[in-house]
Amino acid sequence: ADVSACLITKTDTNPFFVKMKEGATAKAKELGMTLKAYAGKIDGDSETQVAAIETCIADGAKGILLTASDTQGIVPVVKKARDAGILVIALDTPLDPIDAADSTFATDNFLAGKLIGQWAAATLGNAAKDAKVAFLDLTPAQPTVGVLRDQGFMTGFGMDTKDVNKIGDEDDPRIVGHDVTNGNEEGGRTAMENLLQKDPTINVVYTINEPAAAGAFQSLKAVGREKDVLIVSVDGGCPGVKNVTEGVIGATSQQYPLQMAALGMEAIKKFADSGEKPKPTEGKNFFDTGVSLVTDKPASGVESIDTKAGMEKCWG
Amino acid sequence: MAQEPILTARGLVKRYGRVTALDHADFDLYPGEILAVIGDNGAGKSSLIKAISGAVRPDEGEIRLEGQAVHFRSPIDARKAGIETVYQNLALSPALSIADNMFLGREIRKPGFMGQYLRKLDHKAMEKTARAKLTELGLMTIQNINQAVETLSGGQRQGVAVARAAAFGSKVVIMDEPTAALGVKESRRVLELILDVRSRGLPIVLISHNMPHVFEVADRIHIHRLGRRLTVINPKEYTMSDAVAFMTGAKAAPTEPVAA
Amino acid sequence: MAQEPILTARGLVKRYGRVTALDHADFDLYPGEILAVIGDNGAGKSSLIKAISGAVRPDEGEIRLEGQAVHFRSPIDARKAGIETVYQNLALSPALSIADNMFLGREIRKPGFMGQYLRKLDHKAMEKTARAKLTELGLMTIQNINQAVETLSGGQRQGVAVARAAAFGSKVVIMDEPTAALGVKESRRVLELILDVRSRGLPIVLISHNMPHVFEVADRIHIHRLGRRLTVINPKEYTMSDAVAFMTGAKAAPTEPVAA
Amino acid sequence: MSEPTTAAPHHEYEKVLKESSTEVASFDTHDRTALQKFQHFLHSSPSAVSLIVLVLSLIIFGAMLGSKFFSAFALTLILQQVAITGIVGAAQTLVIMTAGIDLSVGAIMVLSSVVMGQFVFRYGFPPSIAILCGFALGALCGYINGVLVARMKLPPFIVTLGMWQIVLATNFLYSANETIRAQDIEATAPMLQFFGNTFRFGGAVLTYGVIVMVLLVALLWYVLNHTAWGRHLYAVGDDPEAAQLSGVNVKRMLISVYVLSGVICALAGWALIGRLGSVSPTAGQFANIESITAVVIGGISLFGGRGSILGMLFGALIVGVFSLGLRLLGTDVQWTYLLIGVLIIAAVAIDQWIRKVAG
Amino acid sequence: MSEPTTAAPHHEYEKVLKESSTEVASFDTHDRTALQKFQHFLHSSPSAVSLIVLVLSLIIFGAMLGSKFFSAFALTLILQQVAITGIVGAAQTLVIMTAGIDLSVGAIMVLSSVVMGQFVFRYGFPPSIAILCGFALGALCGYINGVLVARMKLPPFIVTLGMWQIVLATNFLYSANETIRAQDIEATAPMLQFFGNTFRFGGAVLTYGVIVMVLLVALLWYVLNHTAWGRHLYAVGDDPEAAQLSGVNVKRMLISVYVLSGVICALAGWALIGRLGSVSPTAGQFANIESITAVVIGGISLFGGRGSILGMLFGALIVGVFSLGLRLLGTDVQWTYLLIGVLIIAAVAIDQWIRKVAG
Ligand SMILES: Nc1ncnc2c1ncn2[C@@H]1O[C@H](COP(=O)(O)OP(=O)(O)OP(=O)(O)O)[C@@H](O)[C@H]1O
Ligand SMILES: Nc1ncnc2c1ncn2[C@@H]1O[C@H](COP(=O)(O)OP(=O)(O)OP(=O)(O)O)[C@@H](O)[C@H]1O
Ligand SMILES: [Mg+2]
Ligand SMILES: [Mg+2]
Repeated sequence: ADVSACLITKTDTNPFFVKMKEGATAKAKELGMTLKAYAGKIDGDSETQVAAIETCIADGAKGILLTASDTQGIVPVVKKARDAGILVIALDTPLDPIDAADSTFATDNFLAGKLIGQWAAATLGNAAKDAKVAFLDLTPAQPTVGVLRDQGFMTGFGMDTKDVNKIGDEDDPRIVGHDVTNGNEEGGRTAMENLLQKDPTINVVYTINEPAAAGAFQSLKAVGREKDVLIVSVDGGCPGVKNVTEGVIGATSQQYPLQMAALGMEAIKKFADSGEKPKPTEGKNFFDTGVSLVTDKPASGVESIDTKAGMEKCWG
Repeated sequence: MAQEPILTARGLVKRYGRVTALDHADFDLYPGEILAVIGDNGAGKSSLIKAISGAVRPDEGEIRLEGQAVHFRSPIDARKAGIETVYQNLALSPALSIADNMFLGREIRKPGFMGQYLRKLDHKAMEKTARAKLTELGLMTIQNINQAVETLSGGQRQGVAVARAAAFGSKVVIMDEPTAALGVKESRRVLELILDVRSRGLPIVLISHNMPHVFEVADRIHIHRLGRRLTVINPKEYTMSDAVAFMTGAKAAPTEPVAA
Repeated sequence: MAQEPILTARGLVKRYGRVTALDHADFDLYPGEILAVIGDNGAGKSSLIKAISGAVRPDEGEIRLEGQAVHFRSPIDARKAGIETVYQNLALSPALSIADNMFLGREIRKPGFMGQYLRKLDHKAMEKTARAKLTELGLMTIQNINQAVETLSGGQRQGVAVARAAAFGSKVVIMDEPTAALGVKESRRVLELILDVRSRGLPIVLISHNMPHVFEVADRIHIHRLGRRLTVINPKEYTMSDAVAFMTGAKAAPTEPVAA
Repeated sequence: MSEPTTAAPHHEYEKVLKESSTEVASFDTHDRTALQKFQHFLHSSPSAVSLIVLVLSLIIFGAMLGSKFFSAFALTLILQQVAITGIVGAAQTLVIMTAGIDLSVGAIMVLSSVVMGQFVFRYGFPPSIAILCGFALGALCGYINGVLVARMKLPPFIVTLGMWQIVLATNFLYSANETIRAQDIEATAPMLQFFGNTFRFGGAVLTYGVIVMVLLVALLWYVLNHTAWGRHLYAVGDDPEAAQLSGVNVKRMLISVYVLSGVICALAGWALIGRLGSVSPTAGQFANIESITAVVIGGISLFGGRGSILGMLFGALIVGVFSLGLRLLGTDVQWTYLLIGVLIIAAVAIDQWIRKVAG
Repeated sequence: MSEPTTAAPHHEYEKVLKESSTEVASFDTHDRTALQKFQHFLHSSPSAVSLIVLVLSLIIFGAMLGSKFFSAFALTLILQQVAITGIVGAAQTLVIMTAGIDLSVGAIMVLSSVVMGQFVFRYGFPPSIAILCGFALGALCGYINGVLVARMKLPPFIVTLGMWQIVLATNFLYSANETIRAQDIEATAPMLQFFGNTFRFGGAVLTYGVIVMVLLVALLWYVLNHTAWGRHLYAVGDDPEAAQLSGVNVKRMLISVYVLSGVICALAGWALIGRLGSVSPTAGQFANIESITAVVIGGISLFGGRGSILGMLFGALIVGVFSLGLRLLGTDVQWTYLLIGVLIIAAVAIDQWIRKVAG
């Protein structure tokens, strides 16, 4: 009869997840499914996600789309859901281990970081080896997305990441420091101020997402350095892409949450109809929904799209 | 006496949940007199004066001041109408200074621009007046008018509360057991103060359990029992034994309340 | 009299910040007597009995009970030693029942397994005893021993506090102004209770500002002034005027404290 | 000493007292309306209001959602979902009954669970010892709170606010933000997941965590109502000075309450491992708010000395019922938060109204 | 009525009072030690402790970090970073001085800023009107808090806990989580960013936000100390019943305090737009904790009636100095949280100590 699905996101306050929910809702309507959306209270709130999965089991859902806050911690309850015959698809963030979910539709966050790292290095050219880089990360708890993007950037920029699962153990002299932003403007501004005070010669800023980048830009503007610092970011939301157009952000790695959600919904529909589970992308252990670098200043050796194309695919 | 009462209450009722603290209580206060109110614990004496002074709103009944019906919604209204009260628990703010406490709710502002537009208080003027009032009443020697009230002894606090009422009461001064916790010496001072206030022409309502004190200073005695006025007696016509007998129900009271 | 004092204190000192509440105060209580303690407000009477009953720890000085030096660290210690106190502010827990209050800190447990291992209280037994004590003391008619204390009138509360002290005191009973807020009738009851307790052979310390009451019941009167014992007088040898004069410093006191 | 006969009253007037009437003030005797009787009932049984709200909300959601909600499975699911809140709420109840508040419960819970996990996986302790260490840690944190509150007389709000930050920071520094995976725990130290075990009858699924929560609340109910310690706790919350003077060792009581609170938080930490399977240093961030919400909706006074621990349990269940019910209805999560906010205010407003009217 | 002459005392013994001594209890007159004098000074000036801590921490970090920290630029940067906390802290101070607490300050701030932004961008209001609407909203939220606290006599903690959830949920539902970009605001409604404007002299950079914070605190200091309203606020916090009986309209005072708190939160919301450039519904999540922390470290009593608003400002600055200093030292953020936790407890412990010793 009626196919019902659940979408569980980390929060319902981050535009990224809001768009994901919109995409899923639109697709559900198109396919005639019912969709219930849940979210944690803040990033890192795993218990609410556990409760949400349990609710989906009680609700008799056919499938769950999940962006996990705690990729390891959530595994037992995901297993419970799968045991109850529910298709669990990890969206955006792979579980740990990745095969804990039936399937994963995700951006390669490491690649997203790597792309902006490469672009920044290529844009600076020779100056890259004397660059002063500031890292504006997510939260003190170092969630996996944050780690992947951060360490991806370092890899792309040509820094030694040491333990690739840990932020802050590097000793590359070009790293001015890491600070946390909570992924919003407020945190971005304060973190940027702190790092600028630590070293006023910063000329590259890695940011976890575009709101943090916007905050960092305000801070640079306040000291009159908005023109000579390169800000790179990840997300590809419409305000973010607009900021790339206007030169606030140099380049951003665009993800496709709407697509992730839509693909996920289709997979659930298919599973409900035929019992068939989605297959991962060739050569990867997850279904890659793709990431593209958006910039108006393409750098050689790094594939990118311009902001016009970016605006067409942006999500909020 | 042909004089009209300055303050009257008729048929006051106040219920607290299942307790009826006032049960159609009447009350009359004549100009220039000291009216004592006596009664057992829980008879409703404090409730009566709280109703009269606006601290609680009676459920029924009416209050008249100088013949005009009044409806006090708070002690502020009563104070504006000239009724000053010393409550059983004193009602002082411990952390504020003596001067602040005396002028609470009737602060003096600076003259001119500062006072009118910036509403700046005239601390100096208030301190001066407070010191003058305390000295005038000869009540006690307080070194520093800016001392916080919490640093004063019980007797000194009682003094401040009484002085405040005596200084600002323009029509009626009410005192609820002003000497309950006081020593012999301190009690005597308060009694003298009460007589002092009367000699300035103000009528006073005095609640007390101390019969000798009551018979010493009162012009009339209002006997309260089971939430209502039982009778009013003239202390010159009855003995303390009579009063206590009426108050505790040991003897039937004279039915007709006597006038002052 | 050749008897040894049951409770003595020597050289008690207690300072509160810059105030010296007790300034080398002495104290003696003899078996079976009613000892009244009188003094001005702030003379240090409450501080004295708090020191004796373990409610505050004196900075200096020593206390002896039946000749043994004692160091009470809390009222619990004093109670264990047989000293029961009615404090000026009663010290009852409003939300607990009368029975709970009477047995606070000395609850009765059920016999057998439940009581010993599960530490279950014997509510029945406590209620029974509480009712018996209140009735025995003929103090008042309380309908329901499980009533919360906050629902009682001031006089009833005072009764519960006094009954508790009278019921459990095995060596000494101390009462700090037990009649301050009470009416004529209620005060009389408390005085009768005090005499009652003495007739059971227990000595009592009574703090009061009411001279007639003091002279009525006391065997000896301890006069406290400026933080120390001024003198001890026999009420049969001195008049109230003398006592008040000593207490307020109007007359020099007899230098040698009289024995009981 | 001369034994005097009963002394004569000094004042002549006191002689008349013998004849004094024994009448007492008359109360209104008019029959009470049904509403007033109901109010009186509510007033005399502090957890009745929350129980009624709980039953009503069960009925309403049951009517709206049918068997999806009103099934053994869904109802026991609610129990599972509130188990942690219920256990932490029990700790919070004890502290709030002493007129305090414990903002550090969530942090202590998480740090205890991290210690239990890391002591096994980092240092290779046997699980039973590691669990004991977790409990010891909870007790220690509680002890520090207790000493600061009882001996140094600092306000509980501030002490536990500071403690919260300290413990949480310690948690992140110590754990290095590392989650211990469920699979590893299952393989090495299944004892840590003890409270995750379930037994079922029919559709009902009860975890050991649920059982321990119910047992804990029952035990504390017994202790609060039938032991001296419990009566003393009420007395301390009611008026600490009066309690001290009438023979309660207030400092020791307060310290014991905070220590017990810490121990219960450690228990919650253990149960948390059972619920999540894994040990996650980021868990339990809302345990403070949730436990306080449960206590408040359960009708326990923040001023101390009043209320029943059963009310807390009902309060937690009410939140659980609303959360699950609204989720199953598919409303936006934010509406749930909004409703719980309204519920909190409504709960105290009703409580206040009952107190006022029933007097 | 017969005017009686001064009545004679009934009791014989009262006649002796005329001769009674006027001696007063002797105080210890031994010279006070320097430490005691210092304690007395601290006791008589409530914000002195926090000022001293502030200066000390400036000196220590300055010594460790040199000109990186001890420059006009860095010091004014701290001011910029604490501007929002300082403004919200002013609101919190007023509420806490009435012995309340306002957990909804952060939520009201954010919702106000969202309303200011959305009214321009969604409905096309002129910025000035939109800002007025934001202020009106802040006042409304404060008014609801105030009515619930003052008229329904509900505990402030619970009222504002509920309000917090309600306002925050409303914020997310209304804003649909959409950020308004700084560039758009700059183009359409630069007035919203008013408080982001700066002026500089030398290395020092002051935003209008910093200026308004300082002016606000100065204004409130004047109001609290030199107007009747301020004295009444202290009286209400001290003992509301006594204040009521001695002529303060306590309900009106409480409502006015909560309304003012709401209005100040709206001001903070406006200043927040200035600081962030953009309007972000996810901002201000820590404003509650931060403002309470500033108040507590500033030596303002949670029991009401005591403390100075200047202390709050120093408290906020202390947190700012520590945060920046520790960041510049390169320590893990968690150490900052840990230290602030310790600082909170230490602040009240010192306060308690001073009170105890200075008596
Ligand atoms: N706020 C209140 N709530 C409930 N009951 C109250 C309240 N105030 C007074 N009562 C009750 O009303 C009755 C009358 O109290 P009231 O204080 O007027 O007596 P009183 O004559 O002043 O006694 P006392 O001589 O002890 O001061 C008492 O039974 C008292 O318990
Ligand atoms: N806890 C305290 N803190 C500070 N000062 C105190 C404290 N307790 C008592 N004092 C001071 O000690 C002195 C003696 O107080 P105490 O209560 O012993 O007097 P008292 O003789 O019982 O007076 P009263 O007859 O008014 O009850 C007073 O000056 C009082 O202000
Ligand atoms: Mg009274
Ligand atoms: Mg005393």
